[in-house]
Amino acid sequence: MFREAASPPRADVVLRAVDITKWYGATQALKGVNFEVQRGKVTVLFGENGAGKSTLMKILAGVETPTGGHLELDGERIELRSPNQAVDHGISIIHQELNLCPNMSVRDNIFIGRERTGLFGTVDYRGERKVVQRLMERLEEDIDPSTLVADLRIGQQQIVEIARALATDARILIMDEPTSALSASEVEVLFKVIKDLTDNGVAIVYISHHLEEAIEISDHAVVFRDGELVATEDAANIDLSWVVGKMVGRAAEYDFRDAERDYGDVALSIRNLKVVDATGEGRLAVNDVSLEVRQGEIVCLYGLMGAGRTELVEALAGRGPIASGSVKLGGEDVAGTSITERIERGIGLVPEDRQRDGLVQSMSVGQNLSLSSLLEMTRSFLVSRFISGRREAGRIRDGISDVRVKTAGPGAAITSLSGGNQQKVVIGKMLLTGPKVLLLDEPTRGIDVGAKGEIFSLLFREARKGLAVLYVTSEIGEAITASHRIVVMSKGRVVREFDPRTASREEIMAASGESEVGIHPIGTPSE
Amino acid sequence: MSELSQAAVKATAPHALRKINTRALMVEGRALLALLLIVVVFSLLSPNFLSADNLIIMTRHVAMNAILAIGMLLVILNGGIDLSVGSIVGLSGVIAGMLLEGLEIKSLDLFVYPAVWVVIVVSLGVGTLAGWVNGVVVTRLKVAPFIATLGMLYVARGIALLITNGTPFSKLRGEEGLGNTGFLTFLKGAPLGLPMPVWAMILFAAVFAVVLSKSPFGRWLYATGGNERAAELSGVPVKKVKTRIYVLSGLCAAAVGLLLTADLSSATPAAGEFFELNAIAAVVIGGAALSGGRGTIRGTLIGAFVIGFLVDGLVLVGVSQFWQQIIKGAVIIIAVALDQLQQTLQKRRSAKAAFSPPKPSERVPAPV
Amino acid sequence: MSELSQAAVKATAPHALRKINTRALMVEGRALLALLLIVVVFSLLSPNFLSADNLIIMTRHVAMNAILAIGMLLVILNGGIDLSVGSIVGLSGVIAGMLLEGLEIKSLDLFVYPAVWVVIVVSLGVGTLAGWVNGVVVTRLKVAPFIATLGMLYVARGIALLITNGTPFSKLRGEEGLGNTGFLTFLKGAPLGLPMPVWAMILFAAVFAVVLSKSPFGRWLYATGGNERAAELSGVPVKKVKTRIYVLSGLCAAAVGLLLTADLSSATPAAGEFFELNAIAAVVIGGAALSGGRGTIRGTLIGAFVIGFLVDGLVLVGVSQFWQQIIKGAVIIIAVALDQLQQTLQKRRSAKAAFSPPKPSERVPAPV
Amino acid sequence: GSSGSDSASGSAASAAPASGGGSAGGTIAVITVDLANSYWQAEANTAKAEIEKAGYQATVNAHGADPDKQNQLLDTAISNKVKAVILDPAGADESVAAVQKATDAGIPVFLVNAEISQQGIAKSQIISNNAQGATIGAEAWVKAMGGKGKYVELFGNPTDNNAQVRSDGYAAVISAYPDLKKVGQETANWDRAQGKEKMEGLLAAHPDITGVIAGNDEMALGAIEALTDAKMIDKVKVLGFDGNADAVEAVRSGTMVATVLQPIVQGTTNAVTQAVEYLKSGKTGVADEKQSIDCVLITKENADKYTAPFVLEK
Ligand SMILES: Nc1ncnc2c1ncn2[C@@H]1O[C@H](COP(=O)(O)OP(=O)(O)OP(=O)(O)O)[C@@H](O)[C@H]1O
Ligand SMILES: Nc1ncnc2c1ncn2[C@@H]1O[C@H](COP(=O)(O)OP(=O)(O)OP(=O)(O)O)[C@@H](O)[C@H]1O
Ligand SMILES: [Mg+2]
Ligand SMILES: [Mg+2]
Repeated sequence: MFREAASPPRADVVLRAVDITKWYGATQALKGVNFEVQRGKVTVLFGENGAGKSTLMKILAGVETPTGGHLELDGERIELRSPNQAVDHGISIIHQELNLCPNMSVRDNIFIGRERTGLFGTVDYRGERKVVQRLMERLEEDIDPSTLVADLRIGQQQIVEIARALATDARILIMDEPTSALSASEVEVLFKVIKDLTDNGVAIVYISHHLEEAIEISDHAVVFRDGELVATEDAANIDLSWVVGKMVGRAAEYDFRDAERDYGDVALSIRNLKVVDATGEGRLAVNDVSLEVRQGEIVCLYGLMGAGRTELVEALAGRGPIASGSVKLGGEDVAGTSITERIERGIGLVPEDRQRDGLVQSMSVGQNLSLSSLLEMTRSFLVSRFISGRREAGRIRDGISDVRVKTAGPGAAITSLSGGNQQKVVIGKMLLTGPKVLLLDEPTRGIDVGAKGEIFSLLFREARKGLAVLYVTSEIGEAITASHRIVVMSKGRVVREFDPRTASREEIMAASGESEVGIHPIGTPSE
Repeated sequence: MSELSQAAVKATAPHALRKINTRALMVEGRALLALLLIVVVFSLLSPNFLSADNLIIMTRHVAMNAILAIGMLLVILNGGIDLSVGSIVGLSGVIAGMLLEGLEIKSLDLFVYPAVWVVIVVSLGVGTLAGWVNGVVVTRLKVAPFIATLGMLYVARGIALLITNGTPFSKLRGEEGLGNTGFLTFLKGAPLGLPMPVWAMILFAAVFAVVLSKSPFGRWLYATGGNERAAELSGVPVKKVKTRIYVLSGLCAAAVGLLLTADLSSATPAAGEFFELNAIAAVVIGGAALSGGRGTIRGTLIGAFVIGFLVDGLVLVGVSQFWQQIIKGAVIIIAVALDQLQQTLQKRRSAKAAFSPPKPSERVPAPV
Repeated sequence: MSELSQAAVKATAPHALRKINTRALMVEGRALLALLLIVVVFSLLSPNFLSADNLIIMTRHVAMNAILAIGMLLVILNGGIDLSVGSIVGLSGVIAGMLLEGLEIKSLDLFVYPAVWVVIVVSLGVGTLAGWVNGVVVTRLKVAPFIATLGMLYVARGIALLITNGTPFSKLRGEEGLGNTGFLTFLKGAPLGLPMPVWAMILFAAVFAVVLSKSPFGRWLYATGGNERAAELSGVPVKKVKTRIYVLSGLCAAAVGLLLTADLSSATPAAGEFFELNAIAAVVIGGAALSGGRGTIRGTLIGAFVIGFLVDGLVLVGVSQFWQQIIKGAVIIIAVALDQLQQTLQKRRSAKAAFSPPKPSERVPAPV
Repeated sequence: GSSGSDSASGSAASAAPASGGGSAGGTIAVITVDLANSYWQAEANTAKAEIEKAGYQATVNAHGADPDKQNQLLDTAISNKVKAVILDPAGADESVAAVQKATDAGIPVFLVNAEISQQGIAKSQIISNNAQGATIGAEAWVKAMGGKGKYVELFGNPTDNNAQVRSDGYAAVISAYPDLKKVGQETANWDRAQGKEKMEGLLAAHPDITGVIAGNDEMALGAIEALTDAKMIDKVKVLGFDGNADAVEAVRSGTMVATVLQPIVQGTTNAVTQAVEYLKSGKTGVADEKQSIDCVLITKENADKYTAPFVLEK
């Protein structure tokens, strides 16, 4: 229908996808998509969760094979049966979900399957190591090539993914949300890298739900909706509202700062909290943090990667051991209580890494939703309590509609959902426990603007009912537009607090210890 | 597909129901298929195979393995494994034997003859205790289940041998005078023509089927098996669940120990050697994933029947001892391999189906 | 800790070096600790324990298990397990015995007496073939390794029994006239005073240590064990790697089969029963994770020595058979549990360190 | 002496059914211990041959000394409505219930090689006299030892009562010689590999021993391997039990002082004969249920009379 996508081949088109359709069982992920990648240009894909972006990228990278349609490289028809074939054609990809071997070093991860061999076909570790060091310099990260990936923060792991893709010297480089765990300064570096790649004629395909960021880097914008390519436009004539409009089909609510109102009494109070670093190098990941969150207040915890926000919220949830300090929940100390007890008392965490800590992949959407609040769905029968099918089904249905999960039904496998929808399920799970204090670590990571809107309006709605929210974010725009108070952490300490209505991006970033970053503030619709 | 989701299904849209039942069938279908095949083949080869008596006898043989397999299923659902069940069978049996023959208390030099119910409770207790130790070693000392239970395999067997000093206890009748009779008569009885082990199997199966599909504990078990970290953050008492399943597995083993002892009218320390292998095989043939999170009681029972009927059938038709082993091995592999085959076929079919326009029920709701 | 990153160490900054070595030590340290403990205790209990002769004998006992354990390590690194090694030991031994006693070709009714090297090659080949079947069943039929190799455990044993029809082959000397002598003299020899099995162990250990730490294959193996999907997406030929490790494990088992046959001067079909358990125990005591991706040859060797020295030591000091089992079980658990203990201590220490006044690096930037 | 008369009666009896054979028909189940062991191989093969000679079919199975498996095999035999069962029981106490069950089901059970702890259930129990065997074995060994020296014992599977019986039999004789000192004992579970490994351990602990008594030939052969490797074989006198082919070979070559032949072939033959007789006439034709057959000593002198596995010509 949108023929402009399949315009006659131009010289600078390297890769073209023609009439691609993809079925997963009964769900159609792609409905006849025509898509072009141009030499030396950055093509950015926009689209809600589940729009089909990753699916198309997987097809371009030979990970998935299309149900219909074909690919053309330099005008010639090609068949991609495996990732290796794609790499041989000069196509490489950074996957949306991390794909690393935690048991191996950074260097090993970067060269797995593409070993540089020396004499007698033995691996040339020195050579590889040099390459990695160069890559890390290029990405301005000081990660030692021989550190185990398991010891890296999720952000650093994403850097490794990027380095791996760069190591292949691809002509076409696909980046599916490469920055979801990166903070502004690293994004800045990445963009520099992308710039000189494109100058060398490399074609980039870029996907991100950080819209300003994406718009800034784009040469062409392509918008997906429900498996169809609904618009292509040159970067020159697009802006945030255009993108959002095309993606969602309506102007998405994007500013949640609500009228001044006085909050309830203190729901969560933290005093001189110290948490020891997981790596066991005797560092304090959280160093003497004191903080109060009141009922109905939404506090945003902003900071750079490694600021210790994850450790903080995990310690509050009962995951990490608290070294010292006190945590009071509605006046009573939660010291020494288990995660389970804390959830019962009304404090729960939506974790940073949904695949590892959020979802039970072997279970259905419904079962994931109800997992934390099973006990409220039981009826006592004879000796013990059993799950009431009706009650559970009811709660699940509410949960699904509350957080607007896009799914075939409560019985559907959780793995069949797109990243964003999976995240909504994790949040829904916690909300079903009826928390007094809700902790969220990067809750909008990998979530589209529409869903972001839904999630935040959800949080604000709950807040008005008295829920206290403390959430971690690395996205400055989000911090400003979706919080009552911004707490900036750096190197494990709370360094400053801001009122989002008065504070400016620059102030906040500076406080977080970020070097003056060059993302020229494309105003959010509100500005 | 788990019992769970079946429970969940009852509450979900009908199309989801259909979808999931086919899944359930996919997993257990092959086991059923194997079972049917075995029954057909052997009843053709031997007229006696399907005789009522023989069916009851074979079912009694199946029962013991089935009970072990049920306990094993719990452990495997959690992603663990329990190699010690065989030894626990031996140990609890020996304990029962020792108590029935009378306990000598040196210091007071008198003999104590506990009542039968005491004997049963105590030996069940011992098995449970051994299971608990497994659980603690796994959860607290963080030892891999395979190793923890491998250790227990040696320890429990060693203790059984120490107690008996190698020679079995055989005076299990008890004496009227001492009021400890009835152990054999009770456990060897056959109410309504079904031998005790069969009743025990039915009981265990029924109870645990309900526990797995209806109780929070069951759901937690599937969750920990699926993704332990996530389950923990969701407030599932992971450690408690883990410990409990080993305790339950120990209990099942102890029960089998008692039944076996009664069956042999003698408690030998060697009883139950290598039972664990058959139990594990039954669970996996029944469609459980050793990685955890997937498996059902029903499937496990079918698996147990597949193995039991196969072994007895081979003897019945007079296959040579050596071939029996080869065939058993082959069947175990094939029964599980069928799974893979089926799933590939399944995929193909659904892929084809996909080309027909999606039914309304399946169209994804438009974004709000 | 992977050999890889150890290899890496040599090339990294000193601080990284320290870091990684501590890890390596953490994993293998406890095994070493256990070994030292065993040596000390037994040499105190028996003067003969540390005698040169006894050390050599014990090392020969260790060697067989060590070779199996090396093959097992490969499989475990991949996250699999191989229960069939014991049966393959028996099978390859029997093949060798059969060939040495002479192959009767009915049709031509003549006897063929293959040369010794042929015998060795063929029986190694058979073991390797069995391993290959394991690999194919696991990779192509997607059967869980535990089940696939459990099946092979029965099948291989059954075949061995069929071939021998139960009675061992004992005329392994061969005859000058037939030119098939030397099997025993070669495999029972002790060049430089070290028995053949020990040499074999050294050879296998050396070769595979290099393969694991220096070859792409080694890295692929650790990768597939660590995160199979990631490895596949990075273009690692996952299936090929998987198949190959089972082949290699089969090869190791076959080698042990030959050594054992020579050792007993007779090939019995029952040879090698339950060897798999000791092999697995050795690997895990050596610090490998059954979940895959973690483990080293060095650790595995230490693990094998722990078990071997323990068993022989208990015999040497004359501990009762029953206690031997109990102690063996306990040691397996404890040796692995020490790991956990160490890590907790590690954490404690670092926690303490954390409260020492912050280093400059941690000082807070002055608020802007 | 006694062994001679026994084997005579045995051979006489075994001639009988051949004539009356064929008339009968039906299956007789043979349940032995372990077909991977030449001793029980001989037992099974003899039984099969004799049964078929008498005109019945035979099914052969092994319970591997596992009473539960034995139980199941007997159950299946019952389902199969076999005419009779020739059983080498898995343990004296553990087997009572199983035999009882078969008998209740109207299937006569004839025990060979080992006994069960109750009489009046099986039709006949034909046992090789382990105690007597141990005695003659020990006597020969003591003579070879010259009545003095240190020795060790390899003990069979402790859950098998024959292990104790033989050990006691040895002890009874040896106790009369104060200069014979037992310095060690290890369990090697009837197994050759374990026999060797344990022997090597014992050698390390007691390098000065001059004798080894083993509960069976497999363990003895393992010990001989160990001694040969240790170059001590000509200093140490080894005693075996069972009389399997390898052991007799060792006796011929002088590495084993003596082994005790269990007349398993003859015992099995008698069992089948009595079974066939019972099926015909309802009587075994033998006075008492428990019949013990004496074992025969095999030394260098009579070793070459050993013509077939477990058969010693007179
Ligand atoms: N393996 C799979 N099995 C079944 N359905 C799938 C699978 N992968 C994706 N889908 C479906 O295909 C559609 C597109 O998924 P895709 O991951 O491409 O969306 P996306 O645009 O990448 O979303 P996000 O922005 O959250 O990453 C979704 O509806 C999803 O449910
Ligand atoms: N998985 C991990 N392994 C080791 N150390 C870790 C890990 N995660 C975090 N840390 C340590 O804790 C500190 C803070 O971690 P983390 O980066 O998660 O905090 P954060 O502020 O949440 O950053 P992010 O934005 O990535 O979540 C880091 O300095 C890092 O050294
Ligand atoms: Mg995506
Ligand atoms: Mg974080």
